[in-house]
Amino acid sequence: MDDKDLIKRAESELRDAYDYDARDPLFGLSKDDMRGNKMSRRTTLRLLAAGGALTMAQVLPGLRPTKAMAAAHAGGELNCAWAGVGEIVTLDPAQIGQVLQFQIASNIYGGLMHIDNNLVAQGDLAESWEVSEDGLEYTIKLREGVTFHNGDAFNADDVEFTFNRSSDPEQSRHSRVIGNVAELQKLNDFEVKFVLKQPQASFLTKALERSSGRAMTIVSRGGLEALGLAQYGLTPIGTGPYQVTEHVLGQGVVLEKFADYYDPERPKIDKITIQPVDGVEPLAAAIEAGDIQYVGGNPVPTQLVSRFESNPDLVVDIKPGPGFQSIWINPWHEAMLVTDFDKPVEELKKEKGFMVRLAIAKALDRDLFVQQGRFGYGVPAHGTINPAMGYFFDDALATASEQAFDPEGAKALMAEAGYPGGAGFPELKLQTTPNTKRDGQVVANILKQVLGITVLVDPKDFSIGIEEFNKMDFDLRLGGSGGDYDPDDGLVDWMQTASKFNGPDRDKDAMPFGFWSEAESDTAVEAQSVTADPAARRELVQKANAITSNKVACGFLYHPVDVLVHSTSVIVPEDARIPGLHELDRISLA
Amino acid sequence: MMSDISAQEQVLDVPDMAPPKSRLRSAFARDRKAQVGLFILGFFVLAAVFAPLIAPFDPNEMTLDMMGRPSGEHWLGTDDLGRDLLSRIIWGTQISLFVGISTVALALVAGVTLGVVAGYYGGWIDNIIMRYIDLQWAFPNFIIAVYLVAVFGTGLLNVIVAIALAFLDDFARIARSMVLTLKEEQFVDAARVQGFSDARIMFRHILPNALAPIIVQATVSVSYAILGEASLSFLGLGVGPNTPTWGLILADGRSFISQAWWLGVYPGLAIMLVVLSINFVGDGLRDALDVRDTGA
Amino acid sequence: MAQPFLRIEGVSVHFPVRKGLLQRQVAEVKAVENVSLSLNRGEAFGLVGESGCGKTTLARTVLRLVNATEGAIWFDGQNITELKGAALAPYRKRVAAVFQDPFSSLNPRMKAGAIIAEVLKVHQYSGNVNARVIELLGLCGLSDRFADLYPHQMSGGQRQRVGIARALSIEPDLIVCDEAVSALDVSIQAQIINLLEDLRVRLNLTYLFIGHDLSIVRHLCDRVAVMYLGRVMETATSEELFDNPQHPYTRALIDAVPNPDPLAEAGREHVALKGEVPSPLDPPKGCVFHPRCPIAMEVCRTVEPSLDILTPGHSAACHAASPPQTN
Amino acid sequence: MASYILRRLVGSALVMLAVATLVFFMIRLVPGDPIAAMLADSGSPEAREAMIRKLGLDQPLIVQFWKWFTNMLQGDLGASIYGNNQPVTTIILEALPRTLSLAFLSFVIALVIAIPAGILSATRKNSATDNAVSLFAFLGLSMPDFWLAILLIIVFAANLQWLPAIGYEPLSAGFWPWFSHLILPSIAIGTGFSAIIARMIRSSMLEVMQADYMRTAASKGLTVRVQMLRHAFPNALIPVVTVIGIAFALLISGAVVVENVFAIKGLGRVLIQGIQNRDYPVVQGAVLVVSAFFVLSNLAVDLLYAVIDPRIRYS
Repeated sequence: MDDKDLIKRAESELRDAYDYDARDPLFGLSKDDMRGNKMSRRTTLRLLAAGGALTMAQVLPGLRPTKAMAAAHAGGELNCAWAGVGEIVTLDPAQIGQVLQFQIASNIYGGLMHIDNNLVAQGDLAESWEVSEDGLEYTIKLREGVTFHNGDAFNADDVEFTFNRSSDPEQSRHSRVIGNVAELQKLNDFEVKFVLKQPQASFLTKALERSSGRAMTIVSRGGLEALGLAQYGLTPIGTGPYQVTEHVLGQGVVLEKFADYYDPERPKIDKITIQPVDGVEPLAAAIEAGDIQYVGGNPVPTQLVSRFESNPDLVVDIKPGPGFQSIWINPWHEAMLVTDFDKPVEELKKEKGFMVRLAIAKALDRDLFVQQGRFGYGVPAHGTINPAMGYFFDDALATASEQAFDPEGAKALMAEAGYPGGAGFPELKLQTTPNTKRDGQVVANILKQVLGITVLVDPKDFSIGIEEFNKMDFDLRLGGSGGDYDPDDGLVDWMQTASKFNGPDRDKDAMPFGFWSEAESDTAVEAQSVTADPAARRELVQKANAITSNKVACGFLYHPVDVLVHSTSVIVPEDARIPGLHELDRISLA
Repeated sequence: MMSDISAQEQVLDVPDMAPPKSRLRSAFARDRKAQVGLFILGFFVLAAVFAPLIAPFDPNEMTLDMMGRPSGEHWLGTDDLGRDLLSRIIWGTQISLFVGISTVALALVAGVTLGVVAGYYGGWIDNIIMRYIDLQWAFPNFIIAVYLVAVFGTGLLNVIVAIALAFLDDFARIARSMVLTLKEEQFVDAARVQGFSDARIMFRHILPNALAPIIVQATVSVSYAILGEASLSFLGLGVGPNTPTWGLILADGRSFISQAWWLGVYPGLAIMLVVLSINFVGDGLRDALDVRDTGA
Repeated sequence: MAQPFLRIEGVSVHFPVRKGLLQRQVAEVKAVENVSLSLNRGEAFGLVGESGCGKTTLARTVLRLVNATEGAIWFDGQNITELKGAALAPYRKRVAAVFQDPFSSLNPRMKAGAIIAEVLKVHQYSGNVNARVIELLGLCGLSDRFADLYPHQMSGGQRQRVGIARALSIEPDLIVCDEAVSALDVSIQAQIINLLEDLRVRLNLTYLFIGHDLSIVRHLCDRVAVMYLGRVMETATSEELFDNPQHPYTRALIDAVPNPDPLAEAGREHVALKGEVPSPLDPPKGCVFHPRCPIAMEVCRTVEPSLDILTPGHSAACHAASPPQTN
Repeated sequence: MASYILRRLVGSALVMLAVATLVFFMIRLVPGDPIAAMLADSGSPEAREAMIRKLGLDQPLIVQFWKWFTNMLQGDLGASIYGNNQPVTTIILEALPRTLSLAFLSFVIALVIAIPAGILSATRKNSATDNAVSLFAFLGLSMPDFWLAILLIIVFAANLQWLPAIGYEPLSAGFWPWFSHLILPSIAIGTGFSAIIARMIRSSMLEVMQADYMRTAASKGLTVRVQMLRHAFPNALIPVVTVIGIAFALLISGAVVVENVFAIKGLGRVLIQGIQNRDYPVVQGAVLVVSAFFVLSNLAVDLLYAVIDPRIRYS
């Protein structure tokens, strides 16, 4: 099948997935579609669409690396590096706050559901499930004969225990994830029923998912009791394909094949050592020396990518990354003051503060930035909607947006605002994290070159930076989002007046909103969340996206790419390539 | 009857008791190592002073010639952002030497003042100051500096103050022990009898006589301060990303050195040469001023 | 009788000895114990005794370098033991000192001229400082080239002259000479003694002269006090003391002075003192001198003798002291 | 002697108490909000409240201090704010063998280099060997340890691929895994230290060689080698002992940076990460332990000094 056919098929599948009445609790599916032990592709796509989690990228099978792969066999040992981190602080689902942690935990625990490489939820410890007509009751039949690593048998009590633990904010950070559950009923030892407060299409894919969901990742009662909370965080007991045999903070995690895993086909590799590696050169040295055969954790530093690509012993697999990075511009800063975005752009353009904002955004030479800052690995951004979202991504925005790169226009705006050539403009601080300092320097240089203004890069530890960002105590800040698979992730989390990142700790008397508030885009963002029709939703998404771009909610900078690096001796099958996750139980050694 | 009470008019001529300055000069004239040190140091000082004139490029000017090999245009190559490494190192000399010297100047003034006051007055003042110094003695200097930068935040001034505070106890200790000895000298009694103020006695009479070991300590401390700044910058606790310092150039280059060895080699070499030359000079001073090696 | 120029009245100086973790005071060194003396204006008063007898501490008390534990010192009608800070300045301006060690008493980092000039400047001398420095040096027999010399470029005698010039610079009334010549060669000593004598006459100075060399004290001083273990044993005019010593300790000291005539010296018999000076931490009971005294009696072990006036101007603290013989 | 030891012990304990107090309040001056950092992804106010309550951060500072202080006296240093609240004692006990292994190996390397170098340069004073040793010593003193660390990684790990670039293996995993992970960082730290010891051995050997008993030894017709090794060297070691105290400071300081380069989670890295994360209990614990080591090693050196050198007496 060539690419054209692929895309055609994907488009029709997408249309079909979204073709239902938004008020229909079963999303155009019959009861039969919803029950069973494996959902059809159509059912899962439709569920995803209803949950707001379906994108073009998921419908399209990923591009495979071209290097030849040797034949796989079971057994052997694998050394992994977890990049950009000094230690794996916790593996307790209730406490996990970082992607790089649940990347590992997902291989240790079972959950009721687990997404596959199409980001569609499949039964894990749930053998089959049924949804009531009103979409409020999920009856789940549990897999029998599953044991925990410590030998305890898994049953409905464990589901109940996990649910109670995750519902308690004192014990878990993820109580919000299952906030829509009114009640969990144990029907018998291997059957439970979730009663929801209101229909939730994403219930299976988000709330019950074992890796990113975390709330219903099944923990072991016996294990917690025997080990204590602190030790459980290091060497947890789960029902997953791998068990932790050793974990010393700062030294790494040793995973060994769990012999009694319910799927006899998995895992394939006997022993996996995961070593946290902070620092670029040690990572490169370890990979090139062959000490490390697989890299997980934080994204591989971009300066190494081309070098790894030219290494015949390594496989580098690049996919569009689901995220965006921006220059956040404080509208309450005197020189960039905008107190009200609810005006037509032409009107806004008459305000000095807005002129400066727009000038900064217009001055961002995103191509140069990607080339210099990201060594060519990245995509210029003009909104939160990223190319991984395929269908929703707006190619035209790159030229149509008010904030499209335009050095002359930017200079003119600065001059009009009273700062010709940057003269008289105050020095600004650009807050970054220590890791994004370099990106900040490139941005500062671009702003200096184009606008003649002085921007000082100010790297701050994340703990300080986030505090200042939440308080709206910054001039400019470099930051953004990752793991955005759906328009909601970027728009709802960042681009609404009520967004959770929109200056939650600011002085609310002095600053009625955080970095951004605009009625028209608020309405569009809310509408797209509940709009099922893909074309209509795309229109709303792109409308909101365009408003945030034109009125400069921030200066959008770039979308990252997702890079997987491993040795040619490691075989990563198609079904193990879930963006952002590492299915260690499906990979094998040549 | 003035004649019979007048002294011999002959002035004693004792060559080995020449004034300290010329003693120093003659000691240095014999010390090859110290000469080499002074020469290298002079070279770097000139580079620092004339940085704007001799640096071939703007040290912060980025180009797309990233990680360019050393060439006729860029003698030491370019860094990961396409900036000229030579120019950055030349400008870095300015900052590194400034940090080294101003840190020690600050530590010296504060530490010596504390030490002199403690030693001169004794009693409860001495007790308070020395308990504080003991407390500081309980931490390795570098740990103190790391901690203080964390408290104050990064930046040139903060780094200088943090390192200076970390070094303060060394100067205080040396000054105090010198004062305790010198306090017993009769010229101090003489000064008190003449009604000189305590400040005048401490700083005009006692201190100048206590300078030799303090100068030696100061020299050595400059090198430690330069290394300290480099280490702090390396940990991301340094002067800040907008100022090229050697430690920062190394820290920034750290992620690229296997692709661009020059980023790892030259700034380190600059640090080493300057520290080496300061150590040479310090060693010469130690010999010339006859100060015992404290080892620290 | 006119009020004495300097009156030392029952002065004691004790130094605490601290030990242990809490630095508790465990003992006291009684360096000076209940000493009373008076000096008249224009007089040269000698204070003699072995080293460690407290004479230097007493001198330092007079100079307010140490504080008296008890008692008072009156200078020209004013109690100077109470003065502090700025109130002390007028006293400092009238009292100067010449120290024992000419090597240590001059700041090695300063030229002679600067050393003297500094005093003038601190006391806000109104005239031409440089000229005054030259004048003072000249007064002490040093030519003006000495102003540009560092102490280590001068001989001991020259340095001591600088020290004297410095003392004179404030035009003092009282000069305390603490062993001012003992560190010098004999020939230089004579020069300095002559200088001091000459200056006293010319400038109407009062001297408190501390020394252990009895012959120098006898030559220079009008009156003398003998100290032992912090106490005054005997005081009298020079002539009286040396001709008619009443205290066995004074006699032993005088006896120890070698006769300048070697022949006479050879045939002379010494009354050697037994034992060592006891520790001032724990002075003997009764008369502090009794363990070493050749004529100690039973009473000496228990009762401390008071400093009784034997004849006008001659006092001694000895149970065995006899009234003056009248030949 | 006993009262001297007691006095020093009590004094050290007082210093430690003061350190503890200072550290507790100082870290709270550091700007930054650990809770915000931790909950950045969920951002729910009730989770935040719960977290603050759980960590006791809602109580008055003085109450927090008293709790921490009294627990500390019982050996409980509290728990990390992050993850599953690992006890700080556990974190430190895990880090300690790494730092101590590193310190020990660095020390051995330093001695292996410094002793022959120091003896050689002393016995052949002013020779080419002496000059070479002296130059080496100066270079060792002048080279930033982290720079050396990077160069070592480039040469031995990346290019020659003889040794692992990063990480740590405990001794229980076998000698070679332990040794191969530690050798590069140990060289990075030990080189500067060996320079100091070599200089010290040289100068104290020279001093000892001029002493009377050396002349006696020479007059007895002992060979130069025997003179050096049996008589001069042991006596020359005395001042070197003081360096061991300084060694700890150097090793800890060096370890902070070098552990960072080699991704070894020793005490130094625990401290730096604690500071970066604003993990108050961890920073408090780590600083306390570092300074305890420092104070105690100084104390040990003073006492050792008294044992080695019979001339020194303490009352």
